[in-house]
Amino acid sequence: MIFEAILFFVAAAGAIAGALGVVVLRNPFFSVLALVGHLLALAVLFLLLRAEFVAAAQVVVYAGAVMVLYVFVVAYIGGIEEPLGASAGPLRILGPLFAGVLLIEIAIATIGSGLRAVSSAGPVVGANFGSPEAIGALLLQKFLIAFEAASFLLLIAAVAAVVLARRRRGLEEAGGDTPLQIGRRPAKGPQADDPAVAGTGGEAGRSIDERTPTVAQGG
Amino acid sequence: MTPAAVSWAWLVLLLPLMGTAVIALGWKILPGRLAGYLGTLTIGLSFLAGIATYFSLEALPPEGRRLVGSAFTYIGTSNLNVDLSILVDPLSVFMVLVVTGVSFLIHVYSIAYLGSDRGYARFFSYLNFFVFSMLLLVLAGNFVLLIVGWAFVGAASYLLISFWYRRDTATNAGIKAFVINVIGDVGLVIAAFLILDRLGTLDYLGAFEAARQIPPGDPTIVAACLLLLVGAFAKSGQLPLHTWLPDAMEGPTPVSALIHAATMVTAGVYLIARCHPLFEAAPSAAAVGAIIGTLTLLFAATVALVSTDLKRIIAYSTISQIGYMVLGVCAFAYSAGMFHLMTHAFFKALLFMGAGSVVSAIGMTNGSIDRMGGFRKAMPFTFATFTIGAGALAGLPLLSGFFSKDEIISYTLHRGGLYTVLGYCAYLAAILTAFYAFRMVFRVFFGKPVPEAKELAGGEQAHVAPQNPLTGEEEDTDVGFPGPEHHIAERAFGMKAAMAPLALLAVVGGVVAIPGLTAGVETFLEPTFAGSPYLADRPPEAEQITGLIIGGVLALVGVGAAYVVYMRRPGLAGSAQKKLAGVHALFFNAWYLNQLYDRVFVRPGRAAGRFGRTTVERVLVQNTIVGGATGVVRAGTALARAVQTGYLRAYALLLLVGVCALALYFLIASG
Amino acid sequence: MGIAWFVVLSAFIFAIGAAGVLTRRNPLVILLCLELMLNAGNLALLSFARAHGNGDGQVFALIVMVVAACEVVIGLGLIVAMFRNKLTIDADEMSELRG
Amino acid sequence: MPVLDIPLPIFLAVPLVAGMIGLVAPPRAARWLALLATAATFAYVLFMIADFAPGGSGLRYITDEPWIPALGIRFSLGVDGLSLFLIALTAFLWLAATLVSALRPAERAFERPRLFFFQMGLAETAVLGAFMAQDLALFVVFFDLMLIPFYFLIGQWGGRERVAATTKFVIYTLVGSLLMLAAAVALGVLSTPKGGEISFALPELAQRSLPDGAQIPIFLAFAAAFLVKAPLFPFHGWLADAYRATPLPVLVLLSAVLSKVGVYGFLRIVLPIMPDASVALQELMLVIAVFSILYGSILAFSQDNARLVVAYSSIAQLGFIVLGIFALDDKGAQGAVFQMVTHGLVAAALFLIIGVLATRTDGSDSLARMGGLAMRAPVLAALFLIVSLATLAMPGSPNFAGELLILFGAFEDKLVYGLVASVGVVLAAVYMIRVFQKAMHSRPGPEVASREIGRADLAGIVPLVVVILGLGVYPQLVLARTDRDTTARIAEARALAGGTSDAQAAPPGGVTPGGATVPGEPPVRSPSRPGGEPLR
Repeated sequence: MIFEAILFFVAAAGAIAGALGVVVLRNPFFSVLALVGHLLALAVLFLLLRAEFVAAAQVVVYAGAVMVLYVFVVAYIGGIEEPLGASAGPLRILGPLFAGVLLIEIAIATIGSGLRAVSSAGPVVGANFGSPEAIGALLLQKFLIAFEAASFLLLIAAVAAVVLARRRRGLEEAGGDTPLQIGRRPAKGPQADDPAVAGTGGEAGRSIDERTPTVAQGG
Repeated sequence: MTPAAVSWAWLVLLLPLMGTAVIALGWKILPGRLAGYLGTLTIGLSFLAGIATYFSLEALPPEGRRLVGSAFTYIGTSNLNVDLSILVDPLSVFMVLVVTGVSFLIHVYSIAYLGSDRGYARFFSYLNFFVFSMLLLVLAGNFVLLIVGWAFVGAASYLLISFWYRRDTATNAGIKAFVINVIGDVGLVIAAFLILDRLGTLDYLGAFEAARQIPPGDPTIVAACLLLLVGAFAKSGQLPLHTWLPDAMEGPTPVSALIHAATMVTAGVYLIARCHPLFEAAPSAAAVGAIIGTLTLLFAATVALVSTDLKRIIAYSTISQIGYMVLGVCAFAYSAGMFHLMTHAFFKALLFMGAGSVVSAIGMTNGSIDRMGGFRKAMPFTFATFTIGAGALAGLPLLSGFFSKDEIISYTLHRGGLYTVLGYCAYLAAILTAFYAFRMVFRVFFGKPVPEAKELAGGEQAHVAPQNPLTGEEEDTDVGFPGPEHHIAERAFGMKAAMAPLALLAVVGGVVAIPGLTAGVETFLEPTFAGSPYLADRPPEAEQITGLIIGGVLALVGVGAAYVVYMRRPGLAGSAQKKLAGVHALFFNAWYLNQLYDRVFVRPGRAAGRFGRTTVERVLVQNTIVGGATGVVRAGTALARAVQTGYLRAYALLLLVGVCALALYFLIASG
Repeated sequence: MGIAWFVVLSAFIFAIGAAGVLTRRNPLVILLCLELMLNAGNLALLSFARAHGNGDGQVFALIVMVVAACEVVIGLGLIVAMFRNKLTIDADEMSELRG
Repeated sequence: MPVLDIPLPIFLAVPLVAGMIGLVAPPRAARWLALLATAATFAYVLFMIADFAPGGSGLRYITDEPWIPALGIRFSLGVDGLSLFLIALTAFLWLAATLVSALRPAERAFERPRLFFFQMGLAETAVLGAFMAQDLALFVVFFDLMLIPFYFLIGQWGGRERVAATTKFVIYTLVGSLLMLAAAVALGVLSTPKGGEISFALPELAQRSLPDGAQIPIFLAFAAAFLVKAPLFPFHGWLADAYRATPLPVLVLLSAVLSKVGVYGFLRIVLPIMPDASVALQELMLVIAVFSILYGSILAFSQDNARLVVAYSSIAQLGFIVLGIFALDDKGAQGAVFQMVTHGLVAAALFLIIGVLATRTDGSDSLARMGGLAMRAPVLAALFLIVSLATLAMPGSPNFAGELLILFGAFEDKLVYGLVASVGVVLAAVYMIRVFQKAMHSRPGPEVASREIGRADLAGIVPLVVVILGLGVYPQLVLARTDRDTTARIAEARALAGGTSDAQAAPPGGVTPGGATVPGEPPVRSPSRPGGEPLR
């Protein structure tokens, strides 16, 4: 028990530190790294809650794939440093204030509630609890529809990401006043003539776009 | 079976109405002067029908001489039941005869006087309509119909005053007359309600019957009578509602003669006489009427002393003479009042006709006596008739006014108390009357002839460029202005034909009621006033004859004074005017009452209108109510827009606030 | 370890994430903060699943992760598109919804 | 049994259907069709009047079908003495307005004649429906339906600044309508007894009682809707703009007919259903009425625009009508109904004449630019004169009969209000005669072209003037038919107000006030009751 408690406090401290890091660090790149740390700490907490499969998914999908995606985007648009205090006046105070209010409310609700289950460590559960086997059985039997819906959601998200991030020829012609497009106008050769070719014109961001669905589906 | 008198009375009423309709609808196809002849004919027939009514009424026993003829229900609802009914009794027949008789002569006069006017047919349709209205007024069998006739004569008067409608002075005078008459109408309406409320009916006979059951001094009846007096005073030009009558002289002279001298303005006197049971039940109201009548009598006489416009002098003398009548009927001397009403109709119509002849001789429609003089030779006929009229007005012995005026005064003195004082005031006014009556005669017909008089004596008529006599604005002679030949003087036969009978009546009209000899008016009217306790309370003959002698002497004194001032010592008037400049100004401006009303009513009314239009309407209604409503909507949308900042994070904050609030709610709700 | 500890911890993380969403202007960081909030939710879900001794909550958490992944993909796609069209990556610059 | 018993829904549909057919007919045919439909409607109304015996009462030509059974709403129509002459007025004025707009090709209506006459037909159906509805929900429907055609008629064929005017008009009326809708629903729901079926039928609602405290807010909501429509003093913000912008034939209807629907609502709905509130708020309504009389009159004589003079005079006239209604007296209510009819007639005639005048002064309604118009137009002047005198309620005109009854009704219990209102009579004389003088008399202005009235206008105005004259001579034609149904509407409220029936208060003849009041008997009108209390 002591070991569990120590582990909890260490992981909790890590999670909060990571979270604070996300919010406080100016450079988005460091924010992403802080989030990765936070996710790893959370995975530990998941393990403490006997959710082995979810913890594994957390590490592999979130901390691995999704965060890599973030890193690429940060690299693509450049790590714009943003002064922390630059946001509009009232939000700077009201945002944390209400967040704090919410925290206090939830804390009161949790601590003040008479639920015995919450104050205990939870019931004794079998070794199977939280295993891939149990989760798989639930997913494919009890929550089949939710599972299918989720997979459709992923598919749609993938298509949407392609559509969003694709460079649109029509748009460029219609509103050719952005500096980027003006720069691209004098492009020569087959790229400029053939929209399909032009659309796949090489640029750093392009590879990310194409990889997006891969990453997502990998999850 | 309708009694013959009632049938004749309906005919009296309908003939002028038919004349109006025929002339009004056929104005375009009636050739030449046919409209005038037609209008005159209907009034003549109406007069004959009136005579027939008189005889068929006389054929009935005295107690049966109050007949009601009803056509149909006019308004019948709840406790109000008003028929279209006429009351035929000696009083109404007396009025019918005076009205139709004088009207007939004035129609005859008008054919000549307005012969060249472009609104000839219109004039006669108005004039016929006036006669119809006046007959409706006097024949009405209940208060509602009385009010209808009352308003109709007001409207006819308005139309005839503003007959030359492109003259602004005339139309403004018309409006003034109309509005003051409407004030009187409203007084009558309220009075009618009080009568209905207290006496239960608006029919004359029923109401009077009920009034005799009520002990005198009942407050509702007193209030009703005072309101009746408001109506009567507005119509009869008594203080303080007289200001329209002098202005009304803007109308064509026949109109002044008919409406503003002989008939309509005496309607107030008729009303008081008609409602005598009410006034007997409210002696205090009668006293008020008598006092105001006397005040008007004196006031108007003082103004007539100094006025210079010929027609206005006569108008003020009318106001003054009606004061006599009001005094008479309010002193319960009904037959005396009605007798004076009749003789006044004769001599005053005559005076106006003569005045019309004179002003037309100087090529005008109105004129100042300062521009006249020495017309005696040029217009001998007018001179003779005008002098007779002035003599009757002054009350020179044996002329008609002599008997009628002094009968009123002796009755008033006989009533005692307050009335004694009023009677002496009336004597004072008699001197003034005689003075100003002959002031007119001396100023107009004697003295140094003016150029127009010389020309006229030589057979030439004055030719003056058409202009407004008051303002001097240039005019043309098209419709809406006087026609080209308003300077017929006395050359037209029709005018003489109208004036001669009136002159005759003004001389001999008094014979019907000479104290001790005849009592025609009194006997004839007796059935109407049968229930009156004052009927028997008449002054003894000796008193009456004494009164006559005093009155005759006073009249001669007045005339003599005028003779001295204007004939023997012509400078006296001017020097007196200089010495008494203040008094002269007061009298000349008619005691400044016009100016007072202008300050007290007209200007505040206009200011209220401006205030309403600019301030209330703009500030309160448009800005506060309309603007306020739109303002609330605007503020609401502005608030909604302010929330929509477009900043993503602001929306997120709102979301968070909402979540916090919701959580708080659940926290509180759960315990 | 009491479940309450986990729940309170998740509340902490959620509040920090919310504060981040509200205070940061870089949409990328806002997305990161959203991830924080989602993860706080996941933690709470797993805690209650443990308290109930029931696997349903874990399945739910998995689904949340799927949704989070989709959201990231769309969000990042939007950021890239924005970057291409406007070049400014600032949540406060995008206020075309202003009423 | 009536000679001709056409079901009311068919009668009601005639103008609308004619308008619809006109939409697809050739433009020339459309106007004749509209004319035919209005003429047919009017002809049938004449039958109705002929069929209605003097002194009669009660609903007739009843149609009563379930409409929305779930909500207890019925399609219930009927005609009684109260609505008979208002229906006649509507049909008559629609005929006149259609005639004038059909015969004057220069009118703006001919920009889109088919649509114009369709909207006119729709409007007529809506107004007739509102007068005939015997179900509150149906009344509300027709009341709001009226707004739609008038919105288009003003917005499309109106004069300058018509958009702003229409917007103001519509917003004002809509707010009133919404208040009324809410109040109607509340009335239906709150008056439903426990376990009873909800009903909006007017006779049923009059039977049911409202819970305490609900009457006054519901009354106020209805009053607001009706006072806006009329309009009376603080609710007249839309009036000036709308009257300036509305095309003339439509203005005739707006002023003469539409304003009456509001005050009609008081008699039909408010007084019978909410007698307690009517008594409780009687003073408020009287103050509004009297203030409207004075305010409207004072504004009327300071206006330069002839239309606005009549507009503000309408406020004053409607003030008189409301005064008569809320005097809670038989005579007052009778006078109010009669005045509704007569004011409709004179206002219509006045506006038609002002339209003629405006064509003589380059289309200007400004009095300052008129003058001397009578010179070459004696017929026009005569018609204008008659109508002006009728408007100022000169005794002998039908308006006088109405005002006399109203004033008598007001004097009966509320003497002070009556006396103040009497001042309005004098003011009416001032402003009306001023308009007449400024337009017809005086010297002509520089732009005035005095011309005799044309045939098309004569066709519209002369019948109106003839009816005005006829009613002036014989007002009993209307009064005898409206009497019983009108007094029945206010009977309950009057009883609550403590007024006794006048028929009892003064015995016939009034000579011998005798008898004693029967103690304990509710003071409900019963002409047969002997005696009465002594004269008050």
